[in-house]
Amino acid sequence: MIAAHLPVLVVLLPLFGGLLAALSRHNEAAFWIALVASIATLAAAAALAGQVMAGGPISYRIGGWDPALGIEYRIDAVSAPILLLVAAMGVAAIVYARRSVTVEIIPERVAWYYTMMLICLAGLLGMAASGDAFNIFVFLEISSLSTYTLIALGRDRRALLAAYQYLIVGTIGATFYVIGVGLLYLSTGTLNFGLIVERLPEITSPRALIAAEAFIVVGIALKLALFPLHAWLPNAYAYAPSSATALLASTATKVAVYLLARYLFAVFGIQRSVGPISVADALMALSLLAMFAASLAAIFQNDIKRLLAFSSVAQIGYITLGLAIANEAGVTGAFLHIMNHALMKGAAFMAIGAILISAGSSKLDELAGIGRTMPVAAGALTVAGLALIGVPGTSGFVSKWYLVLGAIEAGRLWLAILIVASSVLAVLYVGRILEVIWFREPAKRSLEAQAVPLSLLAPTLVLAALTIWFGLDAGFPVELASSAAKALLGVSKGALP
Amino acid sequence: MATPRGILAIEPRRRRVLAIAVVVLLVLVGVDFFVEHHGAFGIDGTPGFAAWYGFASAVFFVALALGWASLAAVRGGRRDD
Amino acid sequence: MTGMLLSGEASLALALVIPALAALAIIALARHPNLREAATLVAALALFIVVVDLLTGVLAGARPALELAHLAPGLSIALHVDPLGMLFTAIAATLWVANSVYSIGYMRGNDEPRQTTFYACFAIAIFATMGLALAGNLLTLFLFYEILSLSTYPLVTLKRSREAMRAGRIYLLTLIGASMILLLPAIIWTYAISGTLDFAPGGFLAGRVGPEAMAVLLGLYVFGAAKAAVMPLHRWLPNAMVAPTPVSALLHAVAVVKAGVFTILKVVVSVFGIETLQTTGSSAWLVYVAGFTIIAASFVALSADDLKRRLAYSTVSQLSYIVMAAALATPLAVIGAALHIAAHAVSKITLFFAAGSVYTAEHVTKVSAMDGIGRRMPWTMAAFTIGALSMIGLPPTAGFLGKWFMLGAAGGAANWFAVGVIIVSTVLNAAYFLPIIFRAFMKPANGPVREAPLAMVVALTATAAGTILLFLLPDIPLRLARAMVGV
Amino acid sequence: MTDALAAMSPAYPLIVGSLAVLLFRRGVVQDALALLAPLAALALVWLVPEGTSVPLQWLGLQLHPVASDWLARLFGTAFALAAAAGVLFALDRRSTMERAAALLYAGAAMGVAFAGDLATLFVYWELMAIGSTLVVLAGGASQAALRYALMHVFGGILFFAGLGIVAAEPGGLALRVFQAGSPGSWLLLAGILVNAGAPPVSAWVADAYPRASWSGAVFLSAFTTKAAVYVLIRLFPGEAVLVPIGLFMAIYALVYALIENDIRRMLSYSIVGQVGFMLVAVGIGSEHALAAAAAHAFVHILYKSLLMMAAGAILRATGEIRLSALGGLAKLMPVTAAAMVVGGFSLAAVPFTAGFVSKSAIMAALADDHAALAWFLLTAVSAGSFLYAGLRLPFFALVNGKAPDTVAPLPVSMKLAMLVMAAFNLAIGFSPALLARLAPPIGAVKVLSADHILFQLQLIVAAGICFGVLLKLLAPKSRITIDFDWLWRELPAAVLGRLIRARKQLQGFFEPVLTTARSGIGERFPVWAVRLLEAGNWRTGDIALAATALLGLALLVAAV
Repeated sequence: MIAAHLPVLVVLLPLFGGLLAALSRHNEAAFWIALVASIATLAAAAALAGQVMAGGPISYRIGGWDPALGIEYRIDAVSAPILLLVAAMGVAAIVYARRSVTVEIIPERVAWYYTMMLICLAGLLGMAASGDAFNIFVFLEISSLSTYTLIALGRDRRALLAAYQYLIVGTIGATFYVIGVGLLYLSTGTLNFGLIVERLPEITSPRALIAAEAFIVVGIALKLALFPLHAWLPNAYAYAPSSATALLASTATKVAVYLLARYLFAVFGIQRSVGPISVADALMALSLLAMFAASLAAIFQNDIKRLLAFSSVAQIGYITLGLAIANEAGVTGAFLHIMNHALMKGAAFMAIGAILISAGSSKLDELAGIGRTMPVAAGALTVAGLALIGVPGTSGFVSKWYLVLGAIEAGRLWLAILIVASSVLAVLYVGRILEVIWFREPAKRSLEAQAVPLSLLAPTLVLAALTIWFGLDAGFPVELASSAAKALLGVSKGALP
Repeated sequence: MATPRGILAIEPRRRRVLAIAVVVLLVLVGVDFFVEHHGAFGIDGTPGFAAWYGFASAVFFVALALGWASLAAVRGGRRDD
Repeated sequence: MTGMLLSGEASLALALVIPALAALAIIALARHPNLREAATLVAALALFIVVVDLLTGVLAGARPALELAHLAPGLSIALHVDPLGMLFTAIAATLWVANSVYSIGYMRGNDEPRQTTFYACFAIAIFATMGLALAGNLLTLFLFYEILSLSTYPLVTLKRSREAMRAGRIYLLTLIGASMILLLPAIIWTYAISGTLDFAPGGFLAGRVGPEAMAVLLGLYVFGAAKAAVMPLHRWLPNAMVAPTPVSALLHAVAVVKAGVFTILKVVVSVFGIETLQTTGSSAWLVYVAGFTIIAASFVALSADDLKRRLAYSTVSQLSYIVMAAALATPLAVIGAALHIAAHAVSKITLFFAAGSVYTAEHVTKVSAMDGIGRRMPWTMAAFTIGALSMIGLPPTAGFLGKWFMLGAAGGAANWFAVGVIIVSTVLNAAYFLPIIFRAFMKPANGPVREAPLAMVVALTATAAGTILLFLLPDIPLRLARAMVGV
Repeated sequence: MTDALAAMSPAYPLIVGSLAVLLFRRGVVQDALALLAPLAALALVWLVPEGTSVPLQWLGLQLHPVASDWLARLFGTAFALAAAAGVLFALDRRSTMERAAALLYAGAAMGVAFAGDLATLFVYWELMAIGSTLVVLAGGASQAALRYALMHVFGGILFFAGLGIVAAEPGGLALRVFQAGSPGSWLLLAGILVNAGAPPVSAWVADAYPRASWSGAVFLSAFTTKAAVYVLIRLFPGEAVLVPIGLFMAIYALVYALIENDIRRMLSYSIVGQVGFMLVAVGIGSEHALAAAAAHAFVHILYKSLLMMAAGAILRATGEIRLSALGGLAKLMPVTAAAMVVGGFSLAAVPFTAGFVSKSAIMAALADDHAALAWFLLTAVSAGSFLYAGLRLPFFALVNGKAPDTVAPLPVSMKLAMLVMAAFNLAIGFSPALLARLAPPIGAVKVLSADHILFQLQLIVAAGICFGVLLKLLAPKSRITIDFDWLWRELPAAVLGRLIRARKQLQGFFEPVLTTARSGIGERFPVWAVRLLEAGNWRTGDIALAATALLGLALLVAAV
């Protein structure tokens, strides 16, 4: 009974949880509501993933309406891993928030903060679960609005500015997206993905569709911080509360990437030429630029949160590069990296958050020798850093493996070398962090750092442990990613001529 | 008779020794005429061959050595000794 | 049947577990230096026993294997002993014992800071070396290769001085950078070509890729394994000389550079296959690159006044012997390469022990300041002499063994360039080692006889004796080397 | 018993003796051990049965550590005698290092003589290099010792390279006759020739030996070059290229010996010259010629040791070794003077000395082989040899000039050693059969025949007359003559200096360019690049602009 409604439950659970939390107005109660809601969501997502892996795509019609008229929720091999990931990261971020909010959020707003987290989760999950282009826009707005709030709740005054900037940029992105969807609707007369794909071959003049593609892709690119549209991200991540940063870094951009993959593979066709170059080539060029420029920028940062934020831009470059390679190994790599990067970056932001809470700074030069006083947090940061580099034994290695394999199978050895070359830049920025936190004589702040409560460290450690686990036994994520890749590549045959 | 100079200035004692040596050599060459030779190359079996060949060789090698020395000799020691 | 006490799988697991546990124990015993060092010694001895047991089995023909983790379809972390890996394992395990004894003398004698870090990271490095040597496939090898790079970084920077940190950065960036940019793509390329990464006797690339591509692939492997210090990726090694001597010994003899040449040799033997390389000629270019490195590094060593720097460039040169032999790709040559790994390990560790001993007792680091040191430290410098003779390749020292096979191979393959390189470099080796010895023994001493701490003297005497013993009784390494190429 | 003996190389007593000397550092015990070792070795030389010992497995090779035949015994006897006499001579020099090194050196040479395969031979060959280097080093001249060592490393690695290559050939490690044709055998030959003092490295002999101590040079003069001759007889008999090389060595050495001032340097050149004689004989390659070469090597060890002893005695007694600074020693040091004359005469092949016997055997072999050029040249060189060894050396050292007021007295042991060696020289001279017993094939040569003695006497007297006339020209002068060692002592330094200067110039040229480039990059690093790297500080408008631009671009491309 419940099982049949899982596709919608996975969105509704956090949504209602959020409402409840807002109503409770009590910090402690809000936390427990959020925790229960997020765990229930995770259970739902896991069940969905199990169903999809076992029995193929699930279609759910809201109110029983035909997809042509109503809204269809569609969970398939591509969206199931995203749901699972977002739900899982939601649990981790909420557990983490319990202690971090006491320091970072004004007490009166804590319940509100949990509400926003849940609603943001609902928006993100909705984007992944929905099979309706306009419905996705709605969820996009839900998640964006709650995200602005989450960022703005940071105590740093610059957080407000960052939230404002993100608000403007996000609105532009959403607007572009909705314009694109409108054009798509004009061409095909439907908003349902499945129907759009079905009707595409009938379209004789694709000009409107191409315009739709331009608007949609650029709109999503803004949300996923594709280079050079990434400039909002460093500030947002740097000044948001730690738990919000961890949540956003590991989910928001990932869902946007998922959306991009959906549109490019299923609707528009990634290998199609637009003018002199193919979409894939353009995406590849931007991805490479992101990998190198953002990594370079990361090297010169002094604030570890900003450093990690730039690193995120670069890592998103890997993911989009995997999509641009557009063969099975490449796309598998992209999806693997969506999941692996979420885990490692979540761990990294949680670890630096713990350090920030305890030592009062996230500045590199003030945290010399912090490894001595906070070995656990520094250890988690180290594991995450090694995964960012792609050291074997960490999950980052596995995703890089598939990306490089994809490049080589595509006959592009130079691309393989570029991929690994950019991870050497990661050696530089991770190396800087590691050198400072482990191999310098402790600075004043480091010596004064206080013990961190377990509830902060537990989710951090779980994510770090998963990063290593999936580095040594990647069977599960690889299975998820490769079925997602197969699904995407399978439908892309039906794309535009 | 002018006194010989330079390398030919021979003091009396050496002159006596030299004279004896010449006499001895002459005697040896003389005896050489009366022994049976087993020369392998013809000329080396002729009496007195060793005498003139030996003298010529000695002069030749002295000349060669002194000539080389005048070309390749340097005063003083070696840099890395 | 195989004469082993433990099952092969148990031995494999223990070879990894013992050093890992040792690292934990060392950290736990940080506040009790005597217990901490005892932990190191006990672990080293235990590992030695396990490895000897494993060796008995391997010599009897056993080839135990053990899968540690299944990464993804077709990719696994797995151990699988082969003769070459066994040889490296045995070298590293044996030298860990010697180095532990020596380290205790050195670290205490010089009152070095961060000794717990030292012993712990050393144990991790041994752990990585065991994994690398016993690796059953390229992925496992790469994994442990990287662990080795990372675990030795704290050792290189142990002094924490500006200079040490700089050296550490160069060290890490060169090793990780090269392995990421070149070695990893090479491995993935290999996987893409053949669909497998499991080492196989005779290699598995034959016929799957053209000669030119094979040459490129080999280049990626050779330069990717920057631990082998083939020029121009050799700068990290002399830079890393700022570290304390036991660390240098680890880098030069026990683990790090050996891991580099081991990787290259392993790839040549068990991935490409020497017959394949021989018939395609894909490794011919490498003979020239390695030959250049041999000669050029020798010239640098000749002009270096700093003793450890001279030794470092000597290592660069000696490593390229092994690479050159691998590039010759004949059974005789790779036997020579394998033997040279063993010979260089035991002799170079002797040289570094002696250098550290001189430093501990006299704080002398320059060759030009070593006048008469041999009269004051006769044991130390006698050991140094034996090590140096081995570097030159004179009998009765171990260095003779490898050169013997390499020369035979080079001549047999009519590769006169390689023969010439060996001849010239041997003379150069002598030219930069003999003056040290002559100076040490012939110049008048400026003080009384005063040896380094006993532990150090014991260790360096043992390795010097090993250098001669290896020459007299080369049977075990030779059998392993022969089994490696199946002759 | 015989089996046990068959495995005993005569090298072992010497090597054990060397170690024993190291262990027993003081006094009579060490002396006794040092003397006993070569005598034991001598006994073994004759006790070890002829033939090859049981093979030994090592490094996958079949080794024969001991093999004996008349040739090995001949060289073994010479080496043992030289070692014994050398130790006796050096008994008064209390240098454990030199003594141990000398015994090791002798033992290694002995090992070469009795090696039953190429690998064993090489091991002893290298051991010989180590031992001899230590002997040179014990004299205190570490630079010269270094050059010596490097030269031997060079020779050793050439030999080694050749060995490594020929070992893979069908013959394996067996001692066998090579033709210098394949690269392996060429390398082998080159390695042996380095030790023999052949051009272009001949100069190492005269560079190193005179730098040893007064006793060390005695050992040095005996082993290395003769061991090389031995190996050539074994491996390259009849190798034609040896004839010109040997002739060159004979003439080269004569030229330098005639103008040399340092007695021991002169004697060192003389070694090269005499080895040249042997090389010619080996190059001829008939059974007779090979035996003659071996016999000459034997005899050469006897008289060259004697001469080196005499020179050492002079050095020890006067502290001086330059002819130009010596004179009139005959009355002060009669034994030494006698030794020098006997040795010099033996070198110059004056009848009734050992040198006459062996050199006659060589000349006879050349004549038999109709090697006219070699015969005439070597006859001429013989005459020239008498000039320096029989006349110039004794005359300027012992007769001419002002004698020093006093000289340090020599210990009995030194005198005894010289007397013993002189006695050997004369004994063989009067009874050539003694030598023929060691080298059977030369037994056929009739040495003490009237025409032969007459021939040699004429040659010598004629040379003597030449010396008498040209006495002043041959007077010793303090100077050095450029030799082959210029190649490795001066040339590299010159080249290196030039290279360093060139590099500096190059740097001077490029430095400004590089500096400009560096600062240029720093200064002109494009503003947009900096802006990109600092994306975190973009204004919102910038991001919007970028997005719009991208969209515009996409639409533009699509519209086209």
